[in-house]
Amino acid sequence: MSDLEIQAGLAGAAARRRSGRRIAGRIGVTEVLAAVFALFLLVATLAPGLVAPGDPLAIDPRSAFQAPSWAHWFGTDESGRDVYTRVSHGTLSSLQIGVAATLIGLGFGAVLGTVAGMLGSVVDFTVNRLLEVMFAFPGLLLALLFIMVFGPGPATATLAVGLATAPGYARIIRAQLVSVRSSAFVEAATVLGRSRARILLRHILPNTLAPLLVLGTLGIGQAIIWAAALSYLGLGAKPPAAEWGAMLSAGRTYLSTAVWMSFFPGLFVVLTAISATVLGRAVERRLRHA
Amino acid sequence: MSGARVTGGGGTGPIPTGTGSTGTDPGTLSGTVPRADAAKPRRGPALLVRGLSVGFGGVPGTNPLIDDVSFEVAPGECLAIVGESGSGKSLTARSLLGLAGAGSWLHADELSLGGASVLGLGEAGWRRRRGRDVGLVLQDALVSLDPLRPIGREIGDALRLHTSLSAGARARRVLELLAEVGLPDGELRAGQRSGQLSGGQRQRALIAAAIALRPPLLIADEPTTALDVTVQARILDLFEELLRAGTALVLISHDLAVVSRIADRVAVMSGGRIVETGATRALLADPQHAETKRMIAAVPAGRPRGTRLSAQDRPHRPEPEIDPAVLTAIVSGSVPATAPTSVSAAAGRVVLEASGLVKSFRMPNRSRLLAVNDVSFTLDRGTTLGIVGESGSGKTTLARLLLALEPPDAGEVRVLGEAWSGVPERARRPRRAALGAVYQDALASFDPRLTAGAILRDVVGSADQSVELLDRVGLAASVLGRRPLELSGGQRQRLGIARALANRPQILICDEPVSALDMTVQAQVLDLLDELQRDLGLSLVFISHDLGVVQHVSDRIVVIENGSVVESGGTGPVFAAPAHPYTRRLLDAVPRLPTP
Amino acid sequence: SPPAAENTAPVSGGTLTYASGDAEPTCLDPHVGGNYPQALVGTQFLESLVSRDSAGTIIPWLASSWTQSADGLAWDFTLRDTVTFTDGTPFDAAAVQANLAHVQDPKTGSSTGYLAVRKVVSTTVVSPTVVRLTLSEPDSALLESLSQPWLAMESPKALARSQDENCAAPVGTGPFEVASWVKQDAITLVRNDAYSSPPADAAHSGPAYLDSIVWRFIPDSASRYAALQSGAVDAIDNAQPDTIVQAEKSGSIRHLDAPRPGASNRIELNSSRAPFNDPLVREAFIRASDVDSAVSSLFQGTATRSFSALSSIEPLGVSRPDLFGYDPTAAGTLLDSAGWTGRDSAGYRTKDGVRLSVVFPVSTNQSIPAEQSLFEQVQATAKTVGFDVVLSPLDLSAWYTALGSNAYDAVSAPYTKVGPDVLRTLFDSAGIVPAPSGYFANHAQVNDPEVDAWLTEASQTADATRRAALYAQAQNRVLEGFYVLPLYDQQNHYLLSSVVSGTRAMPTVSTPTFYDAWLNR
Amino acid sequence: MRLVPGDPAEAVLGGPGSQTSPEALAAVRAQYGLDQPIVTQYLAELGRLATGDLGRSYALRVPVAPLLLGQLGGTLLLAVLSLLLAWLFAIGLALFSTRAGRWGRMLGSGLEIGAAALPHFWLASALIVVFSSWLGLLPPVSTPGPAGLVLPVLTLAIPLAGFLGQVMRESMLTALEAPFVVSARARGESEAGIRRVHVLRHASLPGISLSGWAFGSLISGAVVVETIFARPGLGRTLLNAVTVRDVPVVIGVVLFVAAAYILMTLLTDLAQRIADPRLRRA
Ligand SMILES: Nc1ncnc2c1ncn2[C@@H]1O[C@H](COP(=O)(O)OP(=O)(O)OP(=O)(O)O)[C@@H](O)[C@H]1O
Ligand SMILES: Nc1ncnc2c1ncn2[C@@H]1O[C@H](COP(=O)(O)OP(=O)(O)OP(=O)(O)O)[C@@H](O)[C@H]1O
Ligand SMILES: [Mg+2]
Ligand SMILES: [Mg+2]
Repeated sequence: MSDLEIQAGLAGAAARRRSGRRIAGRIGVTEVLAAVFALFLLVATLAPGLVAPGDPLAIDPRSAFQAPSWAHWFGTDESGRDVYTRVSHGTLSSLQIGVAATLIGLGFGAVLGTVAGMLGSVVDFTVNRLLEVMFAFPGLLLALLFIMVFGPGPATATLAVGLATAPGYARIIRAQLVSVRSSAFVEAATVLGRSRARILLRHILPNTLAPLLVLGTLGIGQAIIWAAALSYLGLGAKPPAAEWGAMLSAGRTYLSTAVWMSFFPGLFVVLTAISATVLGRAVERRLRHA
Repeated sequence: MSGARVTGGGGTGPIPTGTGSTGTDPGTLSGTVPRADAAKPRRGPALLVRGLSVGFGGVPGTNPLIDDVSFEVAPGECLAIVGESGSGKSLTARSLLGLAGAGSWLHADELSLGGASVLGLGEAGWRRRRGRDVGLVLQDALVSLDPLRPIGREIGDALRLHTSLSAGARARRVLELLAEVGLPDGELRAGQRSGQLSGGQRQRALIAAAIALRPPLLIADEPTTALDVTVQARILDLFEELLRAGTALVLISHDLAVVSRIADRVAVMSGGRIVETGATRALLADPQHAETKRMIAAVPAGRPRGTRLSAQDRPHRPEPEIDPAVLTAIVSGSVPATAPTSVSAAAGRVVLEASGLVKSFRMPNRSRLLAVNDVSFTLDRGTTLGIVGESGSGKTTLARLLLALEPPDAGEVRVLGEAWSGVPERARRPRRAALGAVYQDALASFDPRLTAGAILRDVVGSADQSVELLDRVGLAASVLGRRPLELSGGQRQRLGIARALANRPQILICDEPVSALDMTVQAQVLDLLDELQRDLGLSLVFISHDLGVVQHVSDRIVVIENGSVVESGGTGPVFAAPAHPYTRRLLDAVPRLPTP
Repeated sequence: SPPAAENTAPVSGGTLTYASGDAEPTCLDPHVGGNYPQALVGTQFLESLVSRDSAGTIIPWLASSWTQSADGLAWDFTLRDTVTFTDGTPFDAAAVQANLAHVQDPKTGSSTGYLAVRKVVSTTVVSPTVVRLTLSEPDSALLESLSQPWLAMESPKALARSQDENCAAPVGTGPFEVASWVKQDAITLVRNDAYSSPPADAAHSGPAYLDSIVWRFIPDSASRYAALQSGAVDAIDNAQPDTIVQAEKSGSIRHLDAPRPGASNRIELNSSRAPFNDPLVREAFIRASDVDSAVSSLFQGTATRSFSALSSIEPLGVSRPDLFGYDPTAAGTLLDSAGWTGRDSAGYRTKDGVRLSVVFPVSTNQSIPAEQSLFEQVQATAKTVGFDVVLSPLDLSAWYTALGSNAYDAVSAPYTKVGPDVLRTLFDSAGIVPAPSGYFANHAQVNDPEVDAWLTEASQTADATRRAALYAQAQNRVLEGFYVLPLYDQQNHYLLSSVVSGTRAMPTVSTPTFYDAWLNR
Repeated sequence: MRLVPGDPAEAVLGGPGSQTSPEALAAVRAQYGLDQPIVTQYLAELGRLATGDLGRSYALRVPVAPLLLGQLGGTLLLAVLSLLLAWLFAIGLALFSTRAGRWGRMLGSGLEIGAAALPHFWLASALIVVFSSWLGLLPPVSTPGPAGLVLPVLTLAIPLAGFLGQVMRESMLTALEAPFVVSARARGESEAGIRRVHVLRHASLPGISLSGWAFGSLISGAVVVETIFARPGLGRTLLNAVTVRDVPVVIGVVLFVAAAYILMTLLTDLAQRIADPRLRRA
């Protein structure tokens, strides 16, 4: 089990139950809010200047440690930098880490899972044991190990989180593949005289990989939290980079006198994770009833 | 409608306060049949329903799913409610206990149990009556017992809730109940959980739980549908005993044969209304309403090959012709001598041959299970071979061997005279077109991502041909753009047949093609298969556990028990004079409409 | 600022909980390795031969007096004769001999202490109460070195145990002794009831007031301060500037500001490679850095700007405010004349197509958060002039490696040592040659024979005036050469709950001592 | 494990404000065999591990096995308490949100999704600010009494409760719609009785099977929580060891956690068997 497998399971369960209530198509308030926030993040990623025109690195020692106000929505930090500007501009690097880690996790997971599910039982057995062994180490531990070997930094943190999440993806994909491979419609295709390659390409792979979009959306939230945790522990992105985890870590020093410095970056991590979950479930529901 | 309104009859509504078990004398419950006579002295019917309407959501009173239904049941009487799937039978049953479901509304002019009105009862009031004044056996028997609790507890629940009996006394009563419903070894059974019981045993445990307090009224929703004929017969015996003891019974079923055996009166439901009521025999012999006629016509049991079971044209629903002679035949269960001969007369050449097929599976405890044991038969061109047997007897495994989805451990399958099993898939692939398959679970047999059009185009290559095929199976071209999930059960099965036909096969293997369908749709599909066989000269292997269906469609029949063939031969002779005790047992258990 | 005068008389008893933000020592014996966390806790149970008063004068402690031979090569220390270690072993000349031998034994793995007594070639027991140190060359810093906690005296009997045992519970003569050490959790110190050897500047004599001290490690500064606020601990170190300001306002928490001796905190500019091999560029960088604004905004008045290579508590420090003013215009002119006239697309200066980059590895273990922020501000102000300051936060060993491979242009490394002799460590060209480990101390890579000669002479002369003049000469040369950008004194702030009275920092290396402390709960 | 730049000998001697002498470094290298070729070091390490010897910590100068045994207790206590509390929260939330109306249900599921998205480090800060700095109710660090456990346990339990709560609510809703529940209602069972007798047990099954995962995630969380709340334990030891590249300790922690994880999985299996009789057959 991994956070991801639980998330995926929940998304599936919720979608299944909702279908019975015939409100699958309805878009709830939560989904709208999540989408709005995701839109904000998208703009902040592509054109941060649109949501926050300032320079995230511009210092102004005279206006350091200012509490949130109209001039500085999220307050200012120890060097007088505007926290809102930094959080907005930090979206790119924070999401980059989350997205890249998720892609790495998905990629490795898809390859491992497919290999395990496709090839003979010997390989499957081996890969399965391997995944189980990897699971004996909680994700963050795995990431820490990786960082110890390759040294800290944003790149290794990304890779570490990606690798740490890969077993989760691999197991879901393998399970999906096994169930698709033994499904009635694949047998039906055999009875119709389809070739193995054609069955693989036309039926098995598309049906196996279809959940990847949902998985990725669900996984991104957790990946961002993990990456932020690594930055927080000083093993990921480093200040003055406007990355959320690094900002949080820097802001924690001033926790007792300038709460806003760590509150807002953390809030963005939380909101991102929440909206990823909500949107992931909405996508799952859509796909299931498309 | 002036009736009282009960909202949120299901579990999630507010629970009014003020409970308290009144009027229950534990003393009278300690006997073997504590309330057997308690119901008799009561005046009036055990159940009286007048102008009942039930619906969900929206404005109460609009879009009812149950519309102005009225009936009554006297003590010791059995009323059967029949009707097609979705007509509102189960909803009616649940509404009688105030369990219509979350978000439901209910109107009735009168609704009373044992002469006492239950309209306007609060949740607490309902709780006092449920299980004591009325028992309910749910439709989904296999999952209606908590899999985590011993059945003894489940059965004892009503006693725990409504009496002040001690745990020991309850346990003793549970043992009595188990014995009553025909589950011997009560002490052992009471400790088992539903997962450790067979379907029939579960159904009986469920009935025991419902009658624990001897409620004057028992409502049983499709109590035999999921069961083998042999088990079904035993359950009906149990009901008859209860009726004799004075219990009023509302039996819900779509199976007219079952109904005819035990019901005193029948109410036919359609679209949420009761369209016809009457004494069982009279109603079956002389159906008035079109729906009733259609239902009777759809019964395949005892209907000769080639007889139409369904109406030609669904939208107008003209009444299918019921020749009085045929009706007599149905009712007596014999195949009339005048049965039209099938195309089998023109047949003769063997297209499919199984010889000495053996297949075994390794069980978790390392022993081997012989699923198919030395099965041999031949299928002649243009004929239908029926394969029957109880659940788990190896029918599906046999079908998979025929389709070469699995290699046999021993024996051989030959198709059109050439070796079929034991050759590499590569060699078989070009010849696969000769063999089509129709599955019980049509939905699962389609790639969920593909539309009906894509599914057919995958096989035939062109859109025109797809439309032609659809036409052949009686589907409109409009379904082409839809995914399997968006089709009805009957449409899915037709699409499955269309796909099977696309390769122009000579042989069609059908594994339970109609068991998931309701009677009316089943009739249409059976008619379609019959028609296709006639037009295209198809040879069919027809697998089913439903003897009635097999009897109707087959020229020859193979009966298997535990993987072995116990009897085979022409359908008529086998049904008329079964040689093997197992076949006899199967046939004896099939309920039949009584002779008028 | 020492705690406000107490009106009430000291009370005996109670347990004080101290929370340190420094790393937990790996060994409690400061002879082994030798770092500040060891000094902090060691101060509570170990004592040195001499101490230093707040004016910087060396005062007696375990040694009651000392004499130096005319050639400066032999020192005789007369020891207090009533002192015993907490394991009952008497403190005598043989004990001193054993201690120096322990420090100089390579198997001990001493770093700080080892370097401080490098010139000591032998130790002789003259009498039970007189010990003689023989030096290879005169050492004017010897007394200052011996005052440091890394050369504290331990029981020879205890030193004879295995290193593991001695690391877990070193035995000294101090007011407390180590009762237990649960790794990763806390060290428990209990009172030495037989204590009799306070330094000359202590506030009382006899045993300490506190029954015991629980010495905890709380690396997270926010948790540490919150723990103090909530009363879970009574004293913390490494207090953040903002919390100091808040605490000073609160009234329930007192602030003990005790800058460390030795070098001031400074940015050292690597003069061995471009661009800082050009004095003009070094000066330009210094002029381009707005340190004043940064210090006042980040330290909020808890630190004062330094213009010296030495800590403000070093009497021989030379302060040159004239050299280190913020003047971006002058910086620009300097860069122009140094040939850095081009600008690239990002706005940084270039010369021959090469960007004016300053690689600045920052040790996350050694630089407090406010200091890292200060570097960020220096980065931002220097950018306006055209410097591309590349800050790379590194953990300790990666940081050492970056320095060892000469892959840096600017660096900031603290160096704590009693006395001005630290200048020799930092600016003598001998310090450029990396040790086999890659470690070296002359990060600015000052390679000036005159400076070498002045510092060597200063370290040997017994003439105090001559010594002061030589150190001043050397400091002026280094400061005028713009090799370093002084920032402020090495920060060392303690916050104490108001229930704690009588705590002071030792004037040696500014570690707190709880000998005079008592609790008023 | 020697790809990182930096010399482990520095890790042994390093520390804030330390000054290392070449002699000391040489001594340390010899002591830990770091002067040997890397292959030799690896072989030696493997040889040691094979004989069950976890070696000595570079940085802490103690044998790894007793060190970690000493740290295990604190982490286990934290993990077990957090797991229990998370269970309580999850059951409470699930019960609440399946009983409440539409808004209560939305609130419940919102709380659960939100809780599951809370990073430990942020939650810990928030709890410290509110309960220690503002209200002064609870100490932010471990104390001799149980008070010091409250915040760390809350920090670990809340996000976990978010996950468990969602899973339990899903299975509770499924169970509440199950035919056997309708059957129980038809026998006259009350809503409270239905939850007590039928639903809770079904809802807890997936929760139990998740406990192995939960334990792993608690160990991950312990890295952050033990550091922030200054608690002794494996997580803090691991983080320290990683930052100074104390290889023997890291390997030791990994082995310990793997062992604890396997034990936990076995316990989970056992608990599942006890709770779900369907698993007892075969
Ligand atoms: N809880 C509910 N909410 C909304 N609609 C419902 C609910 N329960 C039943 N219905 C609808 O009421 C109608 C009658 O359903 P019911 O289950 O009574 O049919 P049935 O006659 O028992 O069919 P079957 O033979 O398939 O069991 C159906 O259209 C069904 O979709
Ligand atoms: N792949 C398999 N592995 C192990 N046992 C199997 C497998 N497939 C079928 N069996 C077993 O073989 C026996 C026959 O199964 P089969 O599915 O053929 O029965 P069936 O007659 O089709 O039953 P039903 O009417 O319930 O569909 C059963 O006991 C079943 O459990
Ligand atoms: Mg029904
Ligand atoms: Mg079957």
